[in-house]
Amino acid sequence: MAKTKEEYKDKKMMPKGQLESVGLGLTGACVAVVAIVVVALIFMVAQQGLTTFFADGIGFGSFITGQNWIPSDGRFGALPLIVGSFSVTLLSTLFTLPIALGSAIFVVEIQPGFGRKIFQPLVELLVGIPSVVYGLIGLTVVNAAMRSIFGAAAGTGAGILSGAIVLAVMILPTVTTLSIDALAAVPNAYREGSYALGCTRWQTVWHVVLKSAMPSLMTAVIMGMTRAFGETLAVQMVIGGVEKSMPAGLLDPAATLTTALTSGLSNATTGSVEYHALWSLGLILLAMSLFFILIIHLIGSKGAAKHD
Amino acid sequence: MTNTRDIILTTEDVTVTYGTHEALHPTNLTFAAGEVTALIGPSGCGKSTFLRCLNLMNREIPHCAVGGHINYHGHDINTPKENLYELRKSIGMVFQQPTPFRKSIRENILFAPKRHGRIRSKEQADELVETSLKQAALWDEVKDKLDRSAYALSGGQQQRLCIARTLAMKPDVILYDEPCSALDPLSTMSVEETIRDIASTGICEAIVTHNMEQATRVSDRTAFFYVGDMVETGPTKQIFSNPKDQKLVDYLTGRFG
Amino acid sequence: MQDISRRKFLGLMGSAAVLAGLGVAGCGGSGSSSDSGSADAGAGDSGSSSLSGTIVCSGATSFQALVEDAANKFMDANPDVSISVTGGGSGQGLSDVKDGKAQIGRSDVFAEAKLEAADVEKLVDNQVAVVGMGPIVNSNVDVDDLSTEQLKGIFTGEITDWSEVGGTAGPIQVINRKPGSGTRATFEAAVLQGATVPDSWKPVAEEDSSGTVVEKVQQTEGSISYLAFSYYDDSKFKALSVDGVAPTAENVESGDFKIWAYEHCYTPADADEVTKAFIDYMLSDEVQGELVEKDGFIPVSGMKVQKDADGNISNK
Amino acid sequence: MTRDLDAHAAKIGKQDKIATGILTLIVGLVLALLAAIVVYILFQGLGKMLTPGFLTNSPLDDENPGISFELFDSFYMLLWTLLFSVPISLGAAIFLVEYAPENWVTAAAKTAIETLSSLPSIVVGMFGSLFFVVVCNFHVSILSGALALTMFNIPILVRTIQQALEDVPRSQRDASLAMGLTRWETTTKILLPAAMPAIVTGVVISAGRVFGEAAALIFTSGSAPARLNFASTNFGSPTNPWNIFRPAETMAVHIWKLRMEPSQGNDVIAWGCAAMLMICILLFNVLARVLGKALAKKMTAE
Repeated sequence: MAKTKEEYKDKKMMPKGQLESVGLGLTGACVAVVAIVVVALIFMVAQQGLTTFFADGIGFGSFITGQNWIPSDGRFGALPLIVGSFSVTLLSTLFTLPIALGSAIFVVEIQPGFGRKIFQPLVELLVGIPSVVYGLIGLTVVNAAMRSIFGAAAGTGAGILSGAIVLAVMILPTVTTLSIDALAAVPNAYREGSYALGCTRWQTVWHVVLKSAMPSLMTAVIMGMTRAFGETLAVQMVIGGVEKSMPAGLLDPAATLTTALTSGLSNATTGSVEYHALWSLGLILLAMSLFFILIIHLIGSKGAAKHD
Repeated sequence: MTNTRDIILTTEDVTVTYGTHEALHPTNLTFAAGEVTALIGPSGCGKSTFLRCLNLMNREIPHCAVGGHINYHGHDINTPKENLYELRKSIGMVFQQPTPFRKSIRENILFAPKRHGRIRSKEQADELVETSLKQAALWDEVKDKLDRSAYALSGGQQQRLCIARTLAMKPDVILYDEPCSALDPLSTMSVEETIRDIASTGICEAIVTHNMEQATRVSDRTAFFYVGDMVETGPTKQIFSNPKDQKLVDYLTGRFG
Repeated sequence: MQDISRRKFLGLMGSAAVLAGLGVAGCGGSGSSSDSGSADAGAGDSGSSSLSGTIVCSGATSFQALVEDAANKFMDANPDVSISVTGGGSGQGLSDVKDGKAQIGRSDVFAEAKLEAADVEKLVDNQVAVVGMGPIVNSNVDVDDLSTEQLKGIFTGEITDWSEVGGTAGPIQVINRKPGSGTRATFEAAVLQGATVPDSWKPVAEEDSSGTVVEKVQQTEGSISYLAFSYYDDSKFKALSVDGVAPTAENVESGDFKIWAYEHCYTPADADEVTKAFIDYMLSDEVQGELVEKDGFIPVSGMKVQKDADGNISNK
Repeated sequence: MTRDLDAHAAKIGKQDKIATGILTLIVGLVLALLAAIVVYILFQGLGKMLTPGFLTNSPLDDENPGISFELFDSFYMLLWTLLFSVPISLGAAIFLVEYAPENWVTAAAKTAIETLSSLPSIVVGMFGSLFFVVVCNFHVSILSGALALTMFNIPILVRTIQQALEDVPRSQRDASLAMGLTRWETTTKILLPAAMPAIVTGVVISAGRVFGEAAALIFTSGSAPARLNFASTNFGSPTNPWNIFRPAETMAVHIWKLRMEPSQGNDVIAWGCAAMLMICILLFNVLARVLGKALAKKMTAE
């Protein structure tokens, strides 16, 4: 068929079909490695974490709802840790949201030049600051501030509120950047349509832009929450680390799933009930990550359905 | 320009479906050496889709299935066994947007021949660059800056570079997918001239266009597509002077399009 | 070189297992590794005339500095020996030595408290130092002495104000250590004497480390915690005497000061040459006479009393 | 009626102004916060950082402990992490953009990467402490740490590279395929060069994140300063800096560790270390942008 075939006797080269298989194989192997490691991770966390319930004889229900985490007494109630994790996550999201959203609106709607070129790179710098450094600042600044504002009621200054404040700063760049992307993705025609009707900029933003960007904004918030939920060392340094019972207020010292893991792993011996119980905490963290992903997918598909 | 020419490509009941939607209904056309065939019709009528069948480019699109037979030199290429890479060496394609690679002009020409193992010496490479660029009528404009970035060229020059690049593969069919729609009138003229010149060397060409003047200027035969149907085909003069189908009449008189 | 190539081989085996997906199954089978310890492989590097090999020593951070100092001196004297002293906590140290991941596991509690009896039998307990610990308070607290009963009251939440123990009125902010910590175990054993802490009461913080304890006590008005003598620092906080006995090494040695514990270096019963040599060095006068005191610990040899794994104290 | 309309117009006009004012204030606050954080770290730590010997002395030095080993370990660990994560991420991203058949395998791979991206780093560290350290028998070592960091880095890199590849115009891909070239050739010779500036920027920025990660390392590469001997030629020795089977302590872990041990002067060292870390990360960010711009410029001017 190819008349050129005789003209150019092909140099020694790998046949194209074979070359393509090599490419597919190489890249496929990379994906496979990632997938296998993830599967191994899930398997291992589940295997170790479920031992608590199947081999060590601790009921799943009492693990989740038990109000006292005192491994030295053999009492494994993870509720204080779960409550700790959720309260710092929700609270920090609450603090961050207005600031992130406000900044995003400013960047996209008011000063795009300044926002994109200067503000966004600067905010992204915040992502790069290591969490131990945030912890260090939290320990010296935030805890001290708590003590001077609330006095003896704040104890050492460590507590849920301190943790939430530090986390709020840490997730601010994530939520801001994603919100900027969400708002920027709203077609300009929507804005022009609104302006053509004589709406002010604020009305346009409030009624048109935010509304149509809602699914992406929600994704931004969930991504921020995912990060807050999994953050470890910064929180550990400022939250007080009291795992034994339920936190009673925002100034109360508490612990999260992640902080209990970090401090517990160095004290537990491999194969002990405590060790398995710590993996169970890891399993809860893993389940929460998967849950967050699920929510993001649901928002995504709902958003897509709406646009159809 | 009669039927004495060699038939290079024939399609028999070629269909294209995306998922469950049939975008192109059974289409039969023939393409001959040294002839330019224009595929015209309103946008979304299936003409580009049809063009992309001819070098099996539709295989690169997920969920896109091509049915029927495509005979190239009398051999059906629409089979899973067909060697895409060999085939595309002989059936070149030029796209709507000029798509030079981020490389020098010389490297743009030599990129594919090198990867196909066709370049064995510097002299041969230089010769290939020169003949291809001359064929695309670009040689005089760029011969002093072959090592400069292709992006330094104007839009029309870039498009002719893409044609030269295709010619360097020594194809016997070249498919153009609206090659001038991103160009200014002057560049368009030069590209059209190039297309005519190439046809005169015996290469078979097909061009998708929505510009009817362009079709009359460059093509020998014309096929009119409408909503996934090839409605009418014939010598270009006849199609424009004596259209038979009412839809074609309406299209030519500007009722839609 | 032999060492690294062997490990590389193991590494490749590991990666191959990952690739084949066998790693998953492999981990399901057993949690512990069967590595015989890298010292043997390292020891094969050169002749047996002088000491050579690798020792991994992980575990408790409370006397990590002491072991590091000793290890550095030991390595200066034996250039072919390398000792890597890592942290991780008592639990990790005991796990590592039990699982063969380390040649020495440091712990500030008896292994009996953390391991199964069967596992304890396979280990040798080398008590390399004694650590005394005592209550410390924020510098502004105007109390200098607490009785054991008062400490018990404070650390079980029955006493909540400084006025109840003779100080100026103000809330007592209790800063505790994490339940698994050896320091806490020692302190509670000596102070609580079996009393349980009610679930309803909790301290204002439970810290992972002595470092954060120092910081928090220094900063928090009305705070109380406890700390090993080696960390005592008058410029940052105030150390209290207990039942009128001052927290000094002499009082610990004489048995008058009750809050103290051994620092243990656990080794496997079949420890190799190098490990044994290093432990001997740890117990030699060079370390016991100098380094131990320099780092704020008490030599075991000076003790007039001894403690067993159940906490019973007897005269030597 | 007209009066009402006027009043309404005035009201919404005012509303618009107030909203703009508040938004400007928020942005000002965020910038002030950022400035405050950076300035505070530098204020606390720069003095110590610039003390002679701090960056060059061993952490085990009695008189004037420095962070030289941590500095070395941080970069060395980063090097290995990038050596592992860049090729894998590149391969995975190419697969997902160029090859990925639309089937459950691809869907599963995407989900796996997504899962990895949302995993808390402590869980990665826990997994590493069992899988790399025990099951693969790499011990607490640079290798285990780098592998844990690789898991942490892969999802970030895959997303960046995927985006960079997708941003290359579709027509470039089609043009190459239409000349009978394979996807592999198209990707390696056309798409990757075109996406290179974005990829380089992404890799360097991700390097900054890896550089500051500590939670995943505590249980995989250890938290004690290794005693390094730069003159050592025995690559199997734990004191040999290049031996990837030795434990290591990065700057980020060192900060965490220093807070745990209350020895005299530790807090000052921690702040000095934090300042150094901060400056490295600032440099990474600047480097990322400069490199990206330079590459892009070089490519278009070629």
